[in-house]
Amino acid sequence: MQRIGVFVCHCGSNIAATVDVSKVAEMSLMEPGVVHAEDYQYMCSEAGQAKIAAAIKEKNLTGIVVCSCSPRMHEATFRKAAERAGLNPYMVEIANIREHCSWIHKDMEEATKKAVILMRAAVAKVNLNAPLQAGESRVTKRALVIGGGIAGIQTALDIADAGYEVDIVEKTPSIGGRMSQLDKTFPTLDCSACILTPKMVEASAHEKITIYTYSEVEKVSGFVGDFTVDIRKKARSVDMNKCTGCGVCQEKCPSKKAPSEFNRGLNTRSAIYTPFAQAIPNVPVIDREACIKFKTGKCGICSKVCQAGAVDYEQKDEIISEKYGAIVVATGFDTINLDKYDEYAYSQSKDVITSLELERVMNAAGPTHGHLERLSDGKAPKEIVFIQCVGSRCSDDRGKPYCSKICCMYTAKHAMLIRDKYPDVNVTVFYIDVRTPGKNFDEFYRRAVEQYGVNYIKGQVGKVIPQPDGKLLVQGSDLLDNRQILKEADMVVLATAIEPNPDVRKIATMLTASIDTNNFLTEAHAKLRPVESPTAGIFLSGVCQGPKDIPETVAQAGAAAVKAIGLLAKDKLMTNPCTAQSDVLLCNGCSTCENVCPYGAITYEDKEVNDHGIRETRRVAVVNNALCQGCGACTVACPSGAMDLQGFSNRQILAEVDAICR
Amino acid sequence: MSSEKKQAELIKEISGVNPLKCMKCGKCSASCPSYNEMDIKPHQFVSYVINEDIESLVNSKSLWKCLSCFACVERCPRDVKPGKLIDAARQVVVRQKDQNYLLADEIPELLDPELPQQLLVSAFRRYRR
Amino acid sequence: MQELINRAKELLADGTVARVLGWKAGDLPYNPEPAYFETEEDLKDFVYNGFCGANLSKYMIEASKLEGKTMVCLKPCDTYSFNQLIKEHRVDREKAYIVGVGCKGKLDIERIKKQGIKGIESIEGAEITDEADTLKIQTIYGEKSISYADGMLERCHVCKGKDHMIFDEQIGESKETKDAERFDEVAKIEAMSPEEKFAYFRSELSKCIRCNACRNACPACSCRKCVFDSNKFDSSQKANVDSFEEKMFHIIRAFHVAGRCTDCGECSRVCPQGIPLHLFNRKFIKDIDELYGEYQAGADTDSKAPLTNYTFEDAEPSIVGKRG
Amino acid sequence: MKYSYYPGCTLRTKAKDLDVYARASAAALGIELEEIEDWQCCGGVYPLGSDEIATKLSSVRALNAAKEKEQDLVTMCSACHHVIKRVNDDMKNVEDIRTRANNYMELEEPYAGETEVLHFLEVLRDRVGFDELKKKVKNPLTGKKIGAYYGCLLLRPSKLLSFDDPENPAIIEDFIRAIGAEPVVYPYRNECCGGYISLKEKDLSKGMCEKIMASAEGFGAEMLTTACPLCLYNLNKSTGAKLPVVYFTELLAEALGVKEEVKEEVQK
Amino acid sequence: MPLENKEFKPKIVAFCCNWCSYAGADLAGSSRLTYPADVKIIRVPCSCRVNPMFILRAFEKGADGVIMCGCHPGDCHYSTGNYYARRRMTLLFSMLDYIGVENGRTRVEWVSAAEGVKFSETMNSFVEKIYSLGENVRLGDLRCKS
Repeated sequence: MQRIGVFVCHCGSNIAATVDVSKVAEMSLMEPGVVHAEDYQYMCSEAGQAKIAAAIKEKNLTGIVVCSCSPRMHEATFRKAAERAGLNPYMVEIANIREHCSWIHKDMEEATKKAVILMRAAVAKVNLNAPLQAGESRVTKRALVIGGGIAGIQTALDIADAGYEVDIVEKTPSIGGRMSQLDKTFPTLDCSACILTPKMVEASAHEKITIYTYSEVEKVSGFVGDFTVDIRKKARSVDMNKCTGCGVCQEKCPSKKAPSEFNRGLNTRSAIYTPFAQAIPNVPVIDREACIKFKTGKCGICSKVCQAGAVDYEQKDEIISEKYGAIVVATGFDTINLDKYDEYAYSQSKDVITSLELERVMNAAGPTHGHLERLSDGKAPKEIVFIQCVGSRCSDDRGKPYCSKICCMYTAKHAMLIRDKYPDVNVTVFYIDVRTPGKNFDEFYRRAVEQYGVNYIKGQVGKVIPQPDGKLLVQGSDLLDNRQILKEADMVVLATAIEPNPDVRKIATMLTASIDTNNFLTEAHAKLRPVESPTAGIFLSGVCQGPKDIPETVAQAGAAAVKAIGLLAKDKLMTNPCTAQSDVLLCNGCSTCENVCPYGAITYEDKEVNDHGIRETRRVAVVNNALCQGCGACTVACPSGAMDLQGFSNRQILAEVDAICR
Repeated sequence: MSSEKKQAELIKEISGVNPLKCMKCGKCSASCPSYNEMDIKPHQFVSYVINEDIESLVNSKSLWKCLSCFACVERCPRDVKPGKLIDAARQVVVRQKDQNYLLADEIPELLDPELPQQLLVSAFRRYRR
Repeated sequence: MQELINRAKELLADGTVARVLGWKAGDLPYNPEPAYFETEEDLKDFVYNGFCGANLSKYMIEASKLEGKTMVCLKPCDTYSFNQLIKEHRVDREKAYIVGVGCKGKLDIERIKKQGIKGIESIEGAEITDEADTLKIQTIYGEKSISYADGMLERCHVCKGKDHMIFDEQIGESKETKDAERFDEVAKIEAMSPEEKFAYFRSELSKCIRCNACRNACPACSCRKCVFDSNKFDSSQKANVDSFEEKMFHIIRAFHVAGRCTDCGECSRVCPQGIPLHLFNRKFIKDIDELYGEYQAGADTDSKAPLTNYTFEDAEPSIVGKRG
Repeated sequence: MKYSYYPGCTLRTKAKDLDVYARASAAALGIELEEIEDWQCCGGVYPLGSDEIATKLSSVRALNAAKEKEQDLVTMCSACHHVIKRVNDDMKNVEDIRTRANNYMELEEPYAGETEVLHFLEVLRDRVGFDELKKKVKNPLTGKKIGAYYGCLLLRPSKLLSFDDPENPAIIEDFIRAIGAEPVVYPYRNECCGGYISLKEKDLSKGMCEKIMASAEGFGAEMLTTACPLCLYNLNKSTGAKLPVVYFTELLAEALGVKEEVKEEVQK
Repeated sequence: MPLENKEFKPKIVAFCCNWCSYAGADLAGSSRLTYPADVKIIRVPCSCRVNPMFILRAFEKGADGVIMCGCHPGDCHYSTGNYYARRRMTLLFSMLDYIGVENGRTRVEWVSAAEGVKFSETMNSFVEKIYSLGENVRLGDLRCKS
């Protein structure tokens, strides 16, 4: 028989306001095995933990139940407290009477009743708990960063500077990401390339960093400290070691009609290409879909003009398999597809563009060489309208329910840059709210209004109406003046919502990292563990976790790096002892459990058994506790009940069921 | 429940609209082809219902200027459907006794030889009990 | 039958097998029972006729532990079970010499008795060599005759086929017996209203006496120790304490053999209370076929079983309500 | 191809041309349109209150008639299409309306939105196929610059009608191309003409129509085509037929070479 | 909630996966999204840990409804657990339906850690369903209570 102590937390008034905590403590004394019960203001506090320790010692407790917040919050805290008092940490169970009770129920009587039942279930379970010992597993001292934008580069640099090996996997031919496409950055208006390129160069030159561009993560197995990842290095068709980056191949390539990804399809590039001048590595790839040689077998000009003999049409995809201790996801974002927003005439007029396209238009390396002009006729615009919140803050399935966060600031930036460079161009911004929290942000926006005379109108645009003469009639609301506005413009710029890179779904599935309804990766805790995934060993960097601007991204990238370093710095990790175990006498040796184990943790051995006096050799299941992660799939697959899960045993769960249904 | 509150609830029920979803972006008013004819603008309908000022709403000219073209419904980013609120408010009016907006004796003068039946039929449904 | 005995003698004589697993006559003309024969002498008691319905595959679990090979007589449907047991590592293929015996349908004495035939003294027409057309039955009330098909077990009317899935040699001819659709009975129940379904199963299951005959006969139900006998689920035998457990027993038993049950029909054949237990197993088979693609347990020894397999597009559990 | 057909009130009187040309074209394309027996007027506008049942019943009757024949239901008039399609959606997805409507109807088997409602344009696009249609054209209307006028009823609310992109539709343009003419895309083609209020607010709807006409003309349209009798009337009436407005079925009949055969019937 | 059922307080057991729906329930809690107190949650490491025995046992002991929540297909923390759970529960529910137990008493929902709203909505609708079905007489009958 266990000697159980029950500790009921008030959590200030969080629990005590709706649950009669002393009643819960009192009722617990009627449960089998309970020899001690008390309630206290804050069980998780130093004083609360001391109370638990004292009771364990004084009353010789063999198990404790803490009725408090979610075990996801403080299970570890109470386990440690118990351990310090000499109790096996796995003799602790939590009854979640805050998130699952006091916070969602209003009626005190009802909530108290429920809390008592939750307490009973936990007591019933702990009655069947057994002490467990955590095992150890090794840590591979190498990190993987998925995505080579500013988030991935910064994370990799920080980890590498701490002395650990880092690999960056980047899908496109060059690192640099979205930031490389930007012309200027807010709120200081530095040139984006000028601050990004040194970082790119630093990463590529760092002796601890290996960069795999034009590569994708193909398969992930293992667990925290010991992941095995297959990386597909796509055939570049150019030998990285031989190429000198002279660029002649790109000049001579006769196929020049592929849309340039870097310039958002606003102009074209050659079939053999580096995405942009400062690309790292400065080695082109052949776009096999566009290449004449690959399509028809004829051509081969690039190979002929390459003095280094680097062009290799026979090159094949290569799979690299590498082990990592930690993985950082930094897959970034894209703008949403605007097909469902045709009221803005994006698909009908070349002069309606997205803000990211405007970045390219304003950039000296862009399709217009930095001249602000209409893409339809090359004429200089006189009147530009910006529309905010295109697809953001939208509760239907056309757009995204969240605020994209960066648009208010970059629109102010664009407006300011245009007014600065082309003072005779009128700029109007239609906004719903201007959101500029951040250091020097609101000042920046006010400068756009006060110093540069940008015309901000509160109200959304209903329709952009292309006119026969090529102008665009913008029909919008002015909610403050209560009038409908018809404004003739030469160009319309849409502050298009951003969304996580669509590839992140696939990657999250491989990593078994959870993802929210908007495809942003979920944090382990929204406030307290914002750069960690709930899946151990997976860290989050940049917009893959939620919309953010460059300074925030860089800050988060550093934070993710620190978390990864904290993991890599350990030699050994404690493993979860809640693993499966097979009862040798009940095992049929049927292999069903082996078939459902996702970790290959179950093997079969011929073992000598003594079954009530009968000695025989039997084929029985053996669980490798280092590999088992404790999902329990095998326990249900096993018809005889031989396979059970420690910490969540059949009898423990049934005891909870019984306690709840009592 | 006050009668104003009751009517506000009725409008919400008939229209199936939750006015609290509105974020006041003004896209409805930006889309409305009848905007200039309206005294209460489409985006304001929502606050009249929230503030339970149904009296002003049902006496508003806007009720009869709305084309029911659903441009606002289609484009509303918050699924508020101001057009449906207006339809519902109009229903609240015509469901009351002697509140038909279209009177039987004014019909002959409105007719012309090419007028399609459906205009008359729909007007009856829109304007009369 | 003589052909079987001759072959058994040869195999024992040349040392290919150490024993023969077959049948010997029982105390009544219609209840032969499984038996081991180790010498030529023993074989004089060997019988094989239409009443030899038992599925001998399960006996091979124990026989696999014995020294030397065992010759075992398996009907076509028994070979599915044998395959399934190979797949689950419960029998040793090397320890078995499988004689695939032809099948003309197996007889159900309960069914014969139900046709008013009582006081049976002897039965003619049930030998494996017979045409399996008519049964002539001598009773204390005189001779009666019924068609062979009318005396057959339910499972033979929905026979999976007369091919042996695994064998070392084949003896005897088979005759097609299938004249009904396997899932018709299940479909009939599915079409009932919830009230009717419930009433039907309540009346059937209330007959259960928890004698465990079904469990003992079932080749899939071969756990060393049944969960209902162990303390792993706090569910060890509590007969007559809680009648829900009996219902739970049959649902869980069916669930535990789902995807493994070959539909051999032994459960219903051996039930002393005449409960159509195969309707549970067959329901799972029907669901599996419809939801996850046709699957016949025991047709091979290496395919993935439906409950240890999945696809991304699998039906959601809510389909149960939607199918109506 | 056999369909149940719901013509609607106006097609029997003021919009005979929409109906007659449609039937003639359908016959030429091998499509059988079986008119539903004893159909009743749909009411011309979708009931304004989500709590109304009686006003939806005529649509339910038509839908159920098609269901009993196991046919899809084809509509010709935009307003009928709009009303019937939305009522069908109610019957399919709104439990309360379905239950109440079925209680009124007392059908042998309750109706639950089983019928598929197709506008004739959708039949041409999805069942015949515009490529097939093109092959059957005898008199291509080569050189004609035609603006499609969609109006509001066919497109919105797009989630329920799922007819085409509500902001940038293409079905009538594709149709115009299939019959050999040149479509003119202009931004006001999905803006409302104010048809519903043209009885009482003539000036307002006039303003709308003028905008539409001017935009179409500006982009080079020589004529407009529509599927809606209300729009046709309103555009003609309010702008004094600045550009001719015809039903799409008339163009279709002309292209298929069957217009002359039935011309008399229209003028009767 | 139907008023005529005021007397009836159902017992509802929810098996929730530690990685998704349990956290979803936590999020519902911290967002103060209410659902009836009749729901009691049992934490399991994965939906694939839920044995049909647990569900039948709950019914045996008097539960009126049992719901299981797991990660969305494709998002299982252990890669594949919810796929097995999905097949198991589909077959089990089908069997219960087959023996005449009201289908509405069992449910599976996929609720992620981020879906606090969905968690609360799911529980509200499930509880409402159980209220409409009333006391679990049929399985109660199996228990020979009546």
